[in-house]
Formats: sequence, C-alpha cells, structure tokens
Amino acid sequence: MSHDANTVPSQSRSTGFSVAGLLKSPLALPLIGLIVVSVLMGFASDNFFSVNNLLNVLRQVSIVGIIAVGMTFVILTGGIDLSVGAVMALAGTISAGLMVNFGMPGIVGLLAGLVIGVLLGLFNGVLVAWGRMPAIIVTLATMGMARGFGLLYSGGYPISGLPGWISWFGIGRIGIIPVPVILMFVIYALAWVLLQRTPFGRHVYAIGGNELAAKLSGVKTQRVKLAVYGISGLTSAFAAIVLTGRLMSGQPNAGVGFELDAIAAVVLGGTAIAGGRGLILGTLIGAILLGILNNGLNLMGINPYLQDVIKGAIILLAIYIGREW
Amino acid sequence: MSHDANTVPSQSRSTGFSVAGLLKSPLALPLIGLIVVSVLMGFASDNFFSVNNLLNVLRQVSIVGIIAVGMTFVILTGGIDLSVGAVMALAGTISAGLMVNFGMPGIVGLLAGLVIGVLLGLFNGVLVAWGRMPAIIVTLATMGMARGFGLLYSGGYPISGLPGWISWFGIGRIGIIPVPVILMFVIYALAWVLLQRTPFGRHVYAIGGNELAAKLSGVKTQRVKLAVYGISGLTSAFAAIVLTGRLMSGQPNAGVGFELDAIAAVVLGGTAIAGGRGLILGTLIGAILLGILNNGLNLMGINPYLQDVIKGAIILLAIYIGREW
Amino acid sequence: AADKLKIGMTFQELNNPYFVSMKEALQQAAASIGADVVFTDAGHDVAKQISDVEDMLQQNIDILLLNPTDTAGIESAVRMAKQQGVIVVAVDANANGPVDSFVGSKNKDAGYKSCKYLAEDLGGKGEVAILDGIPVVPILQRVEGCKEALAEYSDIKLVDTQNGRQDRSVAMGVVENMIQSHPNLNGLFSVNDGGAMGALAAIQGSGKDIKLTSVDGAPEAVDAIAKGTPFIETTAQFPRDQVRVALGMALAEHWGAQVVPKEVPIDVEVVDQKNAEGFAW
Amino acid sequence: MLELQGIRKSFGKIEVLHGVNLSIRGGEVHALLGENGAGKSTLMKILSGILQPTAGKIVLDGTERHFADYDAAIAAGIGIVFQEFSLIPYLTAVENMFLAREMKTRLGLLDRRAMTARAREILAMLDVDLPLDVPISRLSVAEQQFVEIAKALSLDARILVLDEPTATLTPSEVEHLFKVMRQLRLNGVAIVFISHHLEEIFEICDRITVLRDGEFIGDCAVSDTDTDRLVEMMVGRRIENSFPEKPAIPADAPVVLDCEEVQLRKGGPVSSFRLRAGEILGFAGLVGSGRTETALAMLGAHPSVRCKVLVDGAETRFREPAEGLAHGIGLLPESRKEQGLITSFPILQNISINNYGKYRKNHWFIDMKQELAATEEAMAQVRVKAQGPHARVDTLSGGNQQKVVIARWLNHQMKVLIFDEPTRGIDVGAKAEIYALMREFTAKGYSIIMISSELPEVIGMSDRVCVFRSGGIVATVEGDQITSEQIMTHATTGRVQNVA
Ligand SMILES: Nc1ncnc2c1ncn2[C@@H]1O[C@H](COP(=O)(O)OP(=O)(O)OP(=O)(O)O)[C@@H](O)[C@H]1O
Ligand SMILES: Nc1ncnc2c1ncn2[C@@H]1O[C@H](COP(=O)(O)OP(=O)(O)OP(=O)(O)O)[C@@H](O)[C@H]1O
Ligand SMILES: [Mg+2]
Ligand SMILES: [Mg+2]
Repeated sequence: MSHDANTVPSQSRSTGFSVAGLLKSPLALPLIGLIVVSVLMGFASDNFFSVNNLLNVLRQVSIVGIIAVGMTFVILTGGIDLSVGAVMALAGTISAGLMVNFGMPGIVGLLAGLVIGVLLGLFNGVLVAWGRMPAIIVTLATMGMARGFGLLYSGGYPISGLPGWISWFGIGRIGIIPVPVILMFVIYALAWVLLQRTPFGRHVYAIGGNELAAKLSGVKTQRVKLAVYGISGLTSAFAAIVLTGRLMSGQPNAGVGFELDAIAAVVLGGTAIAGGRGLILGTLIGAILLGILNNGLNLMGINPYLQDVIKGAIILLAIYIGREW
Repeated sequence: MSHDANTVPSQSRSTGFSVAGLLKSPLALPLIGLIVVSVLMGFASDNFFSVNNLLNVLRQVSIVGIIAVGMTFVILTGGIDLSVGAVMALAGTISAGLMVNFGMPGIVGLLAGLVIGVLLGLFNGVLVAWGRMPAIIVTLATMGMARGFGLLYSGGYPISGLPGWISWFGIGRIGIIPVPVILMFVIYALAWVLLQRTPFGRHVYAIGGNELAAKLSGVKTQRVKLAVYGISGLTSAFAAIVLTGRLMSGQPNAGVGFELDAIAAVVLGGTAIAGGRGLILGTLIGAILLGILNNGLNLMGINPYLQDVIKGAIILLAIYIGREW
Repeated sequence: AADKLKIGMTFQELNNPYFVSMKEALQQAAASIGADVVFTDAGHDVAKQISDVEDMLQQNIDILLLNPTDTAGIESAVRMAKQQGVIVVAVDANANGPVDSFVGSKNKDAGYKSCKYLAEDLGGKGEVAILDGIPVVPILQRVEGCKEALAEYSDIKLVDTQNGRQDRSVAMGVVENMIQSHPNLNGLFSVNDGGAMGALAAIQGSGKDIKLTSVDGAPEAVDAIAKGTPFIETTAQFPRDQVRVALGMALAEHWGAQVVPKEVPIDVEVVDQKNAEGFAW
Repeated sequence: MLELQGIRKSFGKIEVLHGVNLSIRGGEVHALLGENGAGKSTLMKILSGILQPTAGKIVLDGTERHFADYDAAIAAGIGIVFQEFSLIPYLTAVENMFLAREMKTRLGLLDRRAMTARAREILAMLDVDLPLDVPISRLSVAEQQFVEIAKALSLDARILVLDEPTATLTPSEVEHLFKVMRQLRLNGVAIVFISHHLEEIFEICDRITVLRDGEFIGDCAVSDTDTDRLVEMMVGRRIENSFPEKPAIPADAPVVLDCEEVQLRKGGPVSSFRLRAGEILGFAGLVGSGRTETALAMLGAHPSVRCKVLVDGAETRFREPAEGLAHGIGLLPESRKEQGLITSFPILQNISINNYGKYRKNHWFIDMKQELAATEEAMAQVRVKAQGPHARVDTLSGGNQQKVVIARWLNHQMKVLIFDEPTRGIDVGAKAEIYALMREFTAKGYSIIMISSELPEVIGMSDRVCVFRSGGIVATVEGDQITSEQIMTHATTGRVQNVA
C-alpha cells in the first residue's frame, strides 16, 4: 500500500499528477494536517509566514528530523529505538572531546562521532536480531548506558573550544538555506532512495509487514534488522554534528526526550507503529508539523506548559484520524 | 506457565515444596538475580545487610514498586503505559493543591488524587480499547498532557504546606516497618488476588496470550483493557500519595522517567513484554532488584555516571538470560 | 578509619559545570583535611534525592552538604539527617527544615546587576526580553532583581518572557522564535549561563545586534564575553567558594561552635569584557 | 428446532454467503459439507453470534432470534468448537474451558475447586485423561482438541457445532469422539458436524446440508445419498482424477538432497530421507506429527539438535532459509497468511521479494522495469488471475495467493521446492492447476517435497512417501505400497525409529 505512490508508474502514467491520486496516498493526511496547522499559525501570528521564520522552523526541525530518519527505518521493521537522543549526545560529546582534549583534526572528530553512533546502533541491532530481546528494553538500556558514558567521559562539563568552522554545520547557510536544513534534505533523499529503490529497502518493509514470511522466503532478516539499528545510530550521530555546530560544544546531557519527538514525527507522518507501512516523506512532514507547532505556539506567546497539553492533544487527534490506514 | 505455582496441586502435592519446583517457576530467575546482586552488594558494602538499610531500600522501592503493579497489568495484556510518571505527578500536584489552595480536608485531597489517576487511566484505556490506537502513542501523548496540566495548575512551583499527617504515608512506620512498604505489600497482595484468583485476572492473561481467541471465547476484551489502564492510573495515584508523604509537597516535575523504571521492574520480574505471561510477584522482585542496585551502588560510592552504565548493563544481562521463558 | 570525618554531598544535578566545579572544590577541600567524601546526583528528581540522602545516612556520614532540587520537597531528608545527628548545610538553594546553615549567592543582586548592565549598555532604551528558567527560588530571585533594575529605565521595554529551561538547546530554539516574533529586540537577559549559551548561538545565527547578559560566570560564558560576542556580561557566582564556606560552617558546627550563622550570602561579581580575561571559578 | 433462512454475509464488498438455509432437528447429527472456502465456518460463526449476517434470519424453536454476540448464543443453548483453536496457550485446560464463564465463590473469586471438579466430570464423560494444571501449550494437538470440545460441552449446549474436529485426531480418537457424539445425541443434543472426510459423514450423521461457494445447494438425509452424489453437489460436477500421470523416475536419478539426520529435540526421533532429481517425495502423517518442523529445521528456520544435510553430495548446514535459497532450496509455507504473504505488499513485491539479486541497476538499485517484466512473466507462468501485478494480495482467492507464493521461486535456479500443504483452502479447479504445475516443475528437473494432510493428494502425487509419527519419519513407502491403509497404519501405529 505504502509503495503505490512510488512503485506504480503504470497507474499514475495515464492521469499524470492527480489530486485524487494524492488524496489516496498515505501522505495525504499528514499533508492536510501540516496545511491546517500552518494556516492556523499564520492567522495567529503575523510573523509566521515570513521566509525567515519558515527557514528558522526548518532549521529547528533539522535535528529531530534527522534522528527521525533512522527511527523510521527501525519502526518500519516493527522495532523501536529509544536510545537515539542519548546516542546523539554521546557521539557529539566524544567527537568534541577528541577535537578539544586530544587535539585531533575536526574531520577526524566528526568521523569518530559517526563511528560511535553506528557502533551503538549495531550493538542494539545485535541484541535485537540475534539476542532476540525486545527492542524497547534493549534500546532503553542502551539509552541509560550511553548517557552514563557521555557524562563519565566529559565529567559533566560541556566540551567547548571547537574549531570555528564546525559552526558551519549548525548555523552556516548556502545561499539563504541553512546548512542543517540542506543536510536534513540530503539525508531524507538518501533514505528515500534506500527505502524505495533498493532491495534493502524492500526487505525493511517486508520484515515489518510479515517477518516470518520474509524470513521463509529468503530475506536475511537478522542482517536487515542489524542494519536498521545501525542506520538509526548513524542518523543520530549526524544529528549530533548539527547539534554540535549549533551549540559549538559537546553536550553530554543534550537530546533528553528526543526519542519521543522522533517517534511522534514518524507516527504523525503516517507510519504504522507496528511496521510494514509508511513513507519517509511522511516522517519529514511529521517532523515539520511538530516544529511548526513548537514555533507557532512560541510565536503566539502561549504558556509553555499549555504548549505541552496542546501538542499532546494534537498528536492524539492526528493519530486518531489516521488510525485506519 | 505462569500459573504452575498457583494451580498445580497435583504436581506439588507429592513432593511438597520442592527446590526443583521452584527452579522451574518463572520466579526462579528473578529470584536468583536478586540473590546474586544482594550478595555482591553485601560483599562490597558493610552497611548493606543491616535491617535498617534493607528497610530503607524497601521504602525507596515503594513508589516505583507501586507504579509497577499497574504496569504489570497493562503489559500482561500486551500493552504499555508510558504515562505513569506524569499521572503520578499530576495526581500528587492536584491533591496537594486542593488541600493547600482550596483548604479541602486532606482526605478529600487524597481521594481526589486517586480519582484523577483513575480518570487518566480510563482515558488511555478508552483510546486503546475503543479507539484502537497504539498504546505506546496514546500513553506518550497522555504523558505530555498530564505534565503540562500539572505545571499549568501549579504554575511550575511545588505546592507545599500540607497537613503534617500526610507525611505518615511517606515516612511513618508501623512497628519498624515503614508505612509505604506496608502499602506496597498490600497493593501487591490485592493485585495477586485480582490476577490469580478472579475471572478478571484470567481475562487479563487471556488477552495477552491470544486476544482474538479470548474475544471468541466471550471475554469482553475492550472492557478488560479499559480496566487495566484504569488500574494503572490508580496505582500511579497511590504512588502519588506515598510520594506526597515523602516530599510533603505536590511536585509537578516528579516522576520523570519512572515509566522506564517501572517497565524495567516488570520485565526484570520475568513478565513477557508481549503479554500473556508473568507473575505480579516477579514484578515485586524486579522492583526490589532495581532498588538494591541503586542503593548498593550508592553505598559503594560508585560515581553516579558509572551507576547508569552499570544499571543498563545489568538490565541487559538479566533480560538476555531470561529471554527464553 | 572509623574516626575519619565523612562528608556527603547531594547535588540536584551533576551535568552542569556549575555543580561539577562545586564537586571538585569539595573533593579538594576534603582531601586537604583528610576527610572521606561521597556524593550523589539527583538528576532533578527530588524523590531520588531523598533516597540518595537516605543511602548516605546508611553510610554514617557526619556532614551533609545539601544542594536541594526543591526547597520544600527535601524537608523530610533534612529531618532524617538531623535525627541521626548529622550536620546539614544547604548550598546554593535553601532547604526547609532544621538546616544548620545556608550558604548561597545573592541571587537577587545577581539579577539586578546583570540587567542594570544590560540597560546601561543599551543606553537606557530599547526592547528587552527575559529568558526564564526552572521555577526555583534562586531563579525567581534573579528574575525579580532583573525586573527591578529594568524598571529604573523608563525607555526600556520588557517585551517577552519565555522559558528556556536553563538548557542550551531548548533555549536556542526559544530564542530563535523570540527573535522572529520581536524583530526589534535589543537586549536579552538569561537566568543562567547554560541558557545564555543557547541564546548566544541563536543571536549569532540571526545576525542581529542583540546584547545578552546572564548570571553564573561559567567558563564558556566568560570565554564568549572575552571574545567580544553579543554576550556582554555575566554576573558571576562563586560555586567553589560556596562549597568551601559551607564546609567551613559545617566544620565549625562539628567542632562545637555555637553561633554558626544561619545564612551566609556569598557576593556576586560583574564579569564583562574588561575583566573576563583571567576570571575563573 | 433451529432454522437459518436466507443468510447472507459480506466482508467488505465481497459476499461470501449468498442466501443459505440450514435446518436442524433436535437430537440429530447434521453434516455441513462444502469445499474449502464454501462458507461453512462463516455460517457457523453467524449461528453463534460471533459474526452478524448481512441478511437473513435465525429461527430457534419457532421464534426469530438475534444473537448480538457469542454470549447471547450461549444463553440460547448453542456451543461451538472453532476450526481455528480458540485456546489461550499459557492458561491451563481448566482455565481455558471456563474462560469468560468462570465459576465464582460468593466472594467473587474463582471457584477453582468447583471448576476443576466440573472439568474432570466433563473429561470423564469424554473419557479422556489429560493434565489439568499445565499450560495448554504443553499438551498435544489431540489433547488440545479435546479441551476445545470439553469447553463447548461445559456450556450445556442443546446445539453443538463441531467445525472440523477430526482433522487433528487419529482414527481411534475419532472413534472415541463419535461415541461421545452418539451419547450426546441420545441426550437430545443436536450436533452440527463439519468434516471433509465423507466416510465420517456416513458413519455418524443423520442429515446433510451442502454449500458451494457460499450458495445453498441442498439438504437431504444421509440414507438417501451416496459419496458420488455428495461430491457432485459439493463440486458442481463429477470429479475426475485430477492428478497428472506419475512419470517414471529412473532408478539411477541422482540424489539432490540427502538428509542424513534431523533430530528436532533431545531424545526425540532421528529422521533421514533422500530426494532424487525429478521426483515428488510426499510427507504424510497426522497433524502435529512433525512434518513441517522437519522441513523447516532442514532449512534452518526451526531449531534442531542435529541436522546433517548433503546438497548434491556436499555437506551443508543452513542457518537460515536465505542460505537454503542460495543452494536452490525453496519453501512454500503451510500457512499463506502467516508465513507466505506479506499482505502490505502488492502482488509484484510479494513475488520479487527474494528476487532482487536478479533485477539490479548500477549494482545497488532495483531495476523496476525488469522487476515488473519478470514478475508479469512469472505470473503468467503460474497463471495468476488478478487485475495486475499491483493488485493487493489479500483480494485474491486462496488458489491465486498460493500461486503468487509459488511464483516467487520461478526466477531462481531452484533444485528443490518444499510444498507444505500446497492445496489447503484451495478450490478444486485451482488444485488441479497446482498439481499440473508441480509436475511441470519436476519435468524441468526440480525435485519436490510435498507435505500434505490430504491422503488422496499424497497418494495421487507422490513418487515416494515418508510417513511421520510423533516428530519423526517412521516409514518410507513407494510404488504400489502407497495406499491409504499403508500410510495410515504407519502414521497411527508405526513404531518410531529411535536412533541414538
Ligand atoms: N474475516 C473475513 N474477511 C474476509 N473474508 C473472509 C473472512 N472470513 C472468511 N472469509 C472468506 O469467506 C469465505 C468462506 O470462508 P469459510 O472459512 O467460511 O470457509 P469454510 O467453508 O469454513 O472453509 P474450510 O473448509 O477451509 O474451513 C472464504 O472465501 C474466505 O476467504
Ligand atoms: N494446530 C496446532 N496447534 C498447536 N500445536 C500444534 C499445531 N500443529 C502442530 N502443533 C505442534 O507442532 C509440533 C509439530 O508440528 P508440525 O507443524 O511440524 O506438524 P505437521 O506434521 O506439519 O502438522 P500440520 O498439519 O499441523 O502442519 C507438534 O509438537 C505439535 O504439538
Ligand atoms: Mg472452515
Ligand atoms: Mg505442517
């Protein structure tokens, strides 16, 4: 179902791009949600629809948006990854530490961060795929351990004094487009290709659709699961680069609760929490929707506590409306 | 499997209480874990095995221990409740607010807290059972909303100035036994009766074992699910009473992350995260195990950051060993 | 070693340099007098902090230095400690109950000084905003002091107050949004340096000329001020001194002093580009 | 006493019952007959209130009734043993029997003593002895079946529906069940009995109702009919032998797969068999006799204690089915929905799921044009009837779903295909097509292992037959020896070969 839009050239060829077709796509509801919320925010706040503010929203979205890419892969296989925020913090802290305390070149530090993210993801993946342990427990434990390691390593201090060019990843711009936004779009594009155009992507969907059937037909389910958790670790580490660039420091306590934002983005984007169905573009829409909510409620000057209530209610409403796909 | 201990007169009659029988029970592994960790802690710290410290551990365990009762019910049906910590905080805050700001008698405040807990639980239950929405999302949203309400209600400040007798629930003792410990044991006993000795309990297990079959056999699955989330709200509200007694104030920020501790206790106690199998006594053991870890690592003077790492590793190890039941 | 002095300190959090430097000063001080020291991290959870205190009482500490997550919530732990005859000194934030002494910054002063500096720098006019934090007494006092200072300037307009939760990344997002909704913002006061660092990133990202002041004196903040960024001032507290003085109070009590001061306010000091070089906690 | 009149039922847009009548008299055993998918189970679920009819009425003792749910039907004296087990694996037999109908003490607690006593009573009446206090998942399939029956009897039903209760029982257990049914009939209980075994119908039933594709075909007394007429009613035409000719397999055909030893569990039987090029090797046995487990263990999809397999003479040990695929061994699983199809995928991707090695573009990417072309070709080869490769698989009929799963293996260089219950739930026409396909494959040099619970199929298709009992192969028969008597004897009484 999820793939019709992308894998069905024959159906759409006849009519070209059709509104009816779009309405039937699983992206329809998230998009409608995005539009409705945007319009509401536009009414409530004059500044909302300025180019500047929209770019601002996208930049704010970028970190959770990037994390949500890996989360989409994991959730599509029917798993979950609660460790993303902690992995991001650890990757960022260690990569900053390598640059600042060990005087390594920035590029080495950044690469080391990515490696750490992937390794933690693979650790989750091995325990889930070969250890046959429930993902929610495994990644919960990894979350605790990664946080502990980050604090141990940094002694609780943020690590600052990074080479100035690192900030390019956080606040740089190419033309008027912020670098983290470009990075996010590139990662989404790669994820789209991976999910929709490669055998691996089909296997991810297949496992979420029916793991046993996929296995019996010859899909290497364990390897695919290992890979999705690895990807989740990798995207968390990419988010760490943006975060480090934005904060110009390694923050061992960054990203608390980001796993929940990422899950919310994935689910708001129409991906089934049980796996097998969903589109990566939906996740992008979901992440932007969350970002717009945060930004708009801020712009309106709504009491921050009330913002939590409103966000929770909107998520419930969106999931309720979308639950039948 | 889970019931052998309770329903096997014929097998155990011959040998009476047998070690072999105990080893086969699903409680065996959690118990062994508890013993191993206790012995290790005893070696590492002289103070560990004092009566005083053991009571101290039990008192510390009581809050998460009580929350984990409701969590056990929910997980046995194959669901999950991420809102427990936030529900506890909200129930405690409002009940304190009613006493302090509205001058209501303490008992009314406490009852109001329980009512709020149950209502929030039922809210989750309705959305899960009739709304057919995934429990993880529903309770995640409820968590956000409950936190928001608590902070809104209190303006973010803790509410203090409670009648002095409330502290009895937190720090009182009957004989040498702390009141919260007694409360916890009573709640566990009730839960045991409910799960093992009433039709409702059988239905909880049946739904987790095979929801469709349970429905076909005439189990009112939706009502049972509603009830388990209600129970989870209720036990969270009970935990709020103990918490309020311990803190002598309503704390809107309390209980962040308690849902994860409660889940860990349930799973360490041998309950399958997929539902259908598990014993409430296992949860008690799991909660005590977690408490002993916290206490023992503190007594040993382990670096708090390292404590997180050790706890995560022990949870992983325990789940790995126990994963086959 | 039973007669060795044992000091316990419980922190509201230990992933903030402010408290980490307190911890370090305590470890040094304890080492110099040959005392044992244990410390715990409550991670902002009062319930955990009470448990932590209970666990330390099991280890028979003589002195409890208490950095409470919540003034009211920690009371039962204070009472329990006093019952065991342990000397209790609150550090940085006060605790309800029979504490022997409280050592903390003059938080209201700090807020006042930062905002006065901000107003002066803006030439006494313009739009300013406050980046608030977690509602605990010290933070509330800083905001109070700040508002008092701003009120002295009739052309300064307080246009917005938002909560950055004293967290760098949260603060950054909030300030970015603030800048969008108040394009003419001239100045910003953050209740602590953690939030200020996030705010600084947001301001620099926007390319606007918004002056920033704050409270704490964290190394990173001092660094940023020395470099001549929009971050122009932080009113420094002295976390190391707080814990040293607190330990001094506790020791005095331990040695039998009868008139240990109930409250020891610690001065705060303006750090700006002139004196930033060479300033350290 | 009970009349179902003009019952219609649609799932979504598809109507599966087109106005069915059924009339049951007190104290009779009434057979409900029809091919797979004819709608028997659906009709019975409507009778017991689990499904609501789209149209039609239920008349009980002369008054029209409406059963809103199962409880309402139970209250009216209707009990049902479901075709799919409705037992909870982790609960005990007693707990399962009284699920949702627990006996309570005055305090509202479970009256476990009373329930156990009543359970013993019912089981004594059934004359079966099984442990009441272990989780049901530890019981044998037959024991579970009797728990199901006991569960229905515990309702004191006046009308008892047994939906294919004998499919999992040995002949002596069936005989036993019939004794109980006769006893119930004497007590005035009416029984609706569903079975695909016509000889059972003639042995126990009084009257018969036949359905075909959701249509009511007719009813009659057992004494007024015979096997041929029944089959004609069920199938709509006289049924010829639908099995293709068995070709002669040369005696020196090479052994492609030599399974030297498979042991499923410690202390269990050790099985061995050989598969020659171009032959169909049947796996026969009762339900739960370990045929599926053995096949899966060989592929590495099921745990085994020992598993030694030679493919073309080279020893291999598969850790997962993907490795089997690499060696040219493919599986058509027994349960299409749970193990075969990925229902979130259209036909296209269900077929290409294990074929991506073939359609690559720039090494990394799927060549979607080639994927489509190859899939269409594979669909044509096995003659899948569908709107196109983008149709959803859950809209296909069982036979076409089965062909989709078969098509998956066509683009590989296969040596061995394992067909597990290839015709379960498939109509007669599609059956014949699948049989023909199997022979087409063997003609191409493939070898096939066919696991089947349908004796005629085993006999009609297999060149040799391995008979399973209690988890292992007890005998291998070939040639003239492939008869139902031989197979059933080995399957029910054969001695297990216990190799150390
Ligand atoms: N829940 C459902 N949704 C959609 N279609 C269904 C559902 N249940 C049954 N069907 C369809 O209804 C038809 C009749 O199914 P039913 O199970 O009643 O057949 P049956 O006669 O009992 O067959 P069998 O002999 O295989 O048990 C089949 O085509 C089946 O696919
Ligand atoms: N329908 C069932 N319900 C419960 N357990 C079953 C069922 N079918 C098989 N088993 C269990 O699985 C094991 C062997 O089953 P397996 O599937 O290998 O047998 P099979 O001969 O292929 O029979 P089937 O006709 O069920 O495919 C046995 O231990 C049996 O208890
Ligand atoms: Mg049927
Ligand atoms: Mg089988």
